[in-house]
Amino acid sequence: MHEHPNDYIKPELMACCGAREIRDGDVVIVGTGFPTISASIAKHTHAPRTMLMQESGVYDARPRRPALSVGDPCLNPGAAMIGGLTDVMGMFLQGGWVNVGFLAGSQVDKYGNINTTVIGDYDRPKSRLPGSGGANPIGALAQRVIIIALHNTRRLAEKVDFITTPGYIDGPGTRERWGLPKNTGPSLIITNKALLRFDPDSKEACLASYHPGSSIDEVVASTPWDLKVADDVHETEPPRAEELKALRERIDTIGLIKVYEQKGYV
Amino acid sequence: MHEHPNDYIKPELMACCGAREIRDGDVVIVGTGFPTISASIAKHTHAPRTMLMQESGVYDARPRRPALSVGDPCLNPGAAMIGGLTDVMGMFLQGGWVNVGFLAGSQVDKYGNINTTVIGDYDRPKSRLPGSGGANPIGALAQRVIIIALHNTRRLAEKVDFITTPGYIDGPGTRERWGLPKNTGPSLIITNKALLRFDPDSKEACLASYHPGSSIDEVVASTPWDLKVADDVHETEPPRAEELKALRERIDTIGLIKVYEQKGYV
Amino acid sequence: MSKVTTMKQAIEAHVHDGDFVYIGGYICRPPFAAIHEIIRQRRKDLTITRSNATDDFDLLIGAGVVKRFIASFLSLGFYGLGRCYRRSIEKGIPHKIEVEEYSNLSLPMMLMAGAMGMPFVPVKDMVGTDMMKVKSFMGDGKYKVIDSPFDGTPTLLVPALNPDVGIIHVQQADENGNAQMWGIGGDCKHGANASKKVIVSCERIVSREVIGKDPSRTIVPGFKVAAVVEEPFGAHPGYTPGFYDVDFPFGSLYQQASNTVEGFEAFLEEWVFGLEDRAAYTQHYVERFGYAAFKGLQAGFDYGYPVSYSY
Amino acid sequence: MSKVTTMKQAIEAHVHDGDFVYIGGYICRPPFAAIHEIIRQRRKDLTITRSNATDDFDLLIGAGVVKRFIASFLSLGFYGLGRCYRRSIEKGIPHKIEVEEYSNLSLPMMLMAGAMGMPFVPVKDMVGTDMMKVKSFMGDGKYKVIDSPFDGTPTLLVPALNPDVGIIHVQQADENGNAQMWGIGGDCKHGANASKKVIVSCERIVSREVIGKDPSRTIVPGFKVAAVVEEPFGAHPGYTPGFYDVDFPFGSLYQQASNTVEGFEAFLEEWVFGLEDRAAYTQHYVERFGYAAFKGLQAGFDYGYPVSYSY
Repeated sequence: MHEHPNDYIKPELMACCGAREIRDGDVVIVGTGFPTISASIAKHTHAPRTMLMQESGVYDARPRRPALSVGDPCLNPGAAMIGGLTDVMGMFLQGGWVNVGFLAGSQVDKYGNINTTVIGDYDRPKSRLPGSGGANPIGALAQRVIIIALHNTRRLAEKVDFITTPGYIDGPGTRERWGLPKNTGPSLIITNKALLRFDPDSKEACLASYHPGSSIDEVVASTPWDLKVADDVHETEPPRAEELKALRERIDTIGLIKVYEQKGYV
Repeated sequence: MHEHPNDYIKPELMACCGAREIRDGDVVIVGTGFPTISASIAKHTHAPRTMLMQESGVYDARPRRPALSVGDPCLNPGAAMIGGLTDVMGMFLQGGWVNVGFLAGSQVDKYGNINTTVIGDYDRPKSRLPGSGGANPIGALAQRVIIIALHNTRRLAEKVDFITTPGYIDGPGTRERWGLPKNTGPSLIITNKALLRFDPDSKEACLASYHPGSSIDEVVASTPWDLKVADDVHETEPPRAEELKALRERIDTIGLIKVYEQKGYV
Repeated sequence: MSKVTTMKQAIEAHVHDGDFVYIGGYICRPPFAAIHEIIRQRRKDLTITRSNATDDFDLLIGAGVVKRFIASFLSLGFYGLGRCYRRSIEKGIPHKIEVEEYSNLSLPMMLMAGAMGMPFVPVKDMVGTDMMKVKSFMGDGKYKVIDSPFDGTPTLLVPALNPDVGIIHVQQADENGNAQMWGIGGDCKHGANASKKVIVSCERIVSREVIGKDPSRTIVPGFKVAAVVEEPFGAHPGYTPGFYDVDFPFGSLYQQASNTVEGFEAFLEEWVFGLEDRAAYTQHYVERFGYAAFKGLQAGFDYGYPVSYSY
Repeated sequence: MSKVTTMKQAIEAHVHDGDFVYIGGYICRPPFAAIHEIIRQRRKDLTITRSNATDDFDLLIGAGVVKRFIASFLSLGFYGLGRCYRRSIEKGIPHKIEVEEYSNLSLPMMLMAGAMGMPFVPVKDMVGTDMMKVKSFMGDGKYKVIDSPFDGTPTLLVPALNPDVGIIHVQQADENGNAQMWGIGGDCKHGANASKKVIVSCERIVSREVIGKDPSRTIVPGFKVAAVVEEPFGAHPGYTPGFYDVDFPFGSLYQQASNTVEGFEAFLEEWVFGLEDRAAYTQHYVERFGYAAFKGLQAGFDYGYPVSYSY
């Protein structure tokens, strides 16, 4: 079976959890950092035909250094296709071709809705955030959305201050009512403590597994809604040797992922 | 003043008449043959900043031989921009940037409507023609449309069998009622006998000038509707020496324009 | 994983009776090798589309593989009206096809809408003309006129098109189907991307590294492509910029042949059924017209400048 | 007729107080020379737009030239939130700008609609979220929801945008404004073509003959262009593919400076008001950071292949 080395950091575990969600041949829309690392692990392990694209218009880039934005210069040389926003966001995403999208946000709620617009009241904000960018359309149109979040009662919320990006919105049936494409929506929240999956009936994020070092009780206590626990809840599988090897030796040779520790993903 | 040599053929006169409609700086959408020759005369004489484009996606081509279609290979090398149909027909024409369009058709009626779809009944046609191609949008959206037609009672009509391309449709107010852009529509019909201009009130094509060798009576007799004659009707100015020189020595060095004589433009 | 295959296999696997097929090109890069193979495999009941159609669509109609045509235009251009198209509609030979009429603005916009996941698209042409009055197999779905909810202006909406398969011929592609094109584009990029899958025919298969040297030239990404076929001379008698010229004498030959049913059948026999693939076609061309004629079509060398995407 | 001019003259002639301005680029090819000149000329009440905004838009907002922002996103990316953007909205410093919120799908589609003469365009995002609930200066014109006349599905329509002027930075253009670009495009092509006139800033002016060697690279035709300005290093601290890299240390410098109002004002004084044009800016860059730093930004040579359009 798989070998599981012990010398990993939490962001590495999280990246491997994301990678395992990807199926061979998936078309994945990624931002910089975590999503790229996660999708690339899949490409270098069980899903070699994974294809990555960035919203800025790049498909199948071959960066020689880690990209620090979706417009990074290193995404240009060697890519298979470079167009513009209407190519990737229009032709590929709205066209229905994107299997997986990765998103993060300042707040994430139990229905997988994401806030990247404003903390506090929209008109008199405590903090003005960047806005949607590509997040809303990715949340609306990608078949499976993987959300990265810090697990605490500030970043997770019963209800976000502002729904920038749709998860299941108000719960069952809401996406359908708004005419969002069938079989789309968030599939997983990866936090630094656990994996939360969405109940097919209630559309609420439920505890699927807790990471090594955490526990069901700790996760429930850190979640600001009445977190349901899956019947088959278990400990998250730690990074596999081959996943870590791909991550460290082929994808992120400069240890960019350690930035996430500084951001609190511990 | 202008010198007017006598050794011209009718299609040359017609091409010069078209050229004189073009103002310096006009963006002109052309098909092959006559329109290109006509617009190019303008570019080589009074309107050097005339810019030509073809519906296939080509802007400011520099063909080294006469193009025989809007997709001709000779339109590629040296053009200033090559895109696709949505660039020229969408961004430039529908975007409102085209000043002049040239059109021809199997039938043209008194309101400048053009038929390139079918002779006879649509469902049981005597003759199935090519269809709209770029004609309908050019007729709908170019600011000034110049129509080329054979002057006889078969090619001119009180009412075309099928309106493929809108002139003034049913007369005054119809274009406006359909929401076609303001200040668009046919401005001139150039035939082998005369120039017909559209009355600003009735929107009917009226006799503006008769070509040398023709007469008011001949033109009226060859026109299948009750042709109104302009107050200032006069003989058409023959080709100027510099127009003929540009046509023969710079634009159409192989005498392609003579084809129009074989087509009846005599 | 390579998608490289033969045209025979590509058409067998991906073009089925009754399919809705987008076929790119207009004199520039028509995928004639694929078109001949569709006829050779005697597909039937196809719905075909593209803006500006010419000898290639006339051939498909004459060969009887077409049931429906979403059209903006069909003629032989310099050589006059499409003979097979006329015979089909005027005389029902080999059968009467159904035609849905659009224009060279509306139809490319409908393919663009299909490519971009838009359900419909507003256009400013067609209104007020008899183009509005004739509706064929698309019925009330041909278009809708609404009052714009923004300013009340009557606005024509035309529906998105999403063909079952798109077929294009380009200068180069890699084995995954990343397809690169330059020169007159027609509605190729949108037509291919609107399709549920794409067959890429190309003058030459290049490495992924060559594609990556100039990614802004790519018009279709590999993930949309089902099959890649290297078919040099694959657009003849049309042309491919940088590779070969349009074949005017062959256009005349087709005009003459298609003037009569017998002539057209003989043409099909000689140039389609009698030849197993594009290599045999090219050999037949050289034998029939001589190497000098073949050589005369080859493009001159007039190369531009390389660019760098480096940082 | 040459349209080549200086940035000073181009902005004086073509960007007016109260104008609606499209500004292209996103790290890749932001027209910073033009942006600095707009600030230097103390324009006011501008409405600005583009999908994905970063330090360039933050700078314009902090400098007080902006009244309204048709937005999808603004942050300093790697360097966190836009400081000036936050101060404007949270504290009204220098004044509170009005923001109309869209996404990186809707906004580029609205520019595409503007470029293509479409009055509006259907999009599939935004629905169901608070993006629908916040409306600013566009009011009820921000969007409309209709039942599709084709199938009754609720469909979101967003309006076309047609800025008064579009400003882009590209690799090369000729003196008439035919502008060629490669690499990440963002919404540049549609944004520029949606605008009533275009200012083209470029790394190098080339001859019409060079443009004609590769016409498929052209994104804006000369007839739309009002002014052409050769501005080498004109996108710094952003990058231009094939010319120079993004300047990460400078991004950090801007982050630090813009942390406070005083720091931001000092930055403006040093890098905008204190320098008369991009040549002076570049000289100041070399003097301040050293030639080695400047040289370190210059792009490597990694040229691709030329192609031929011949026949």
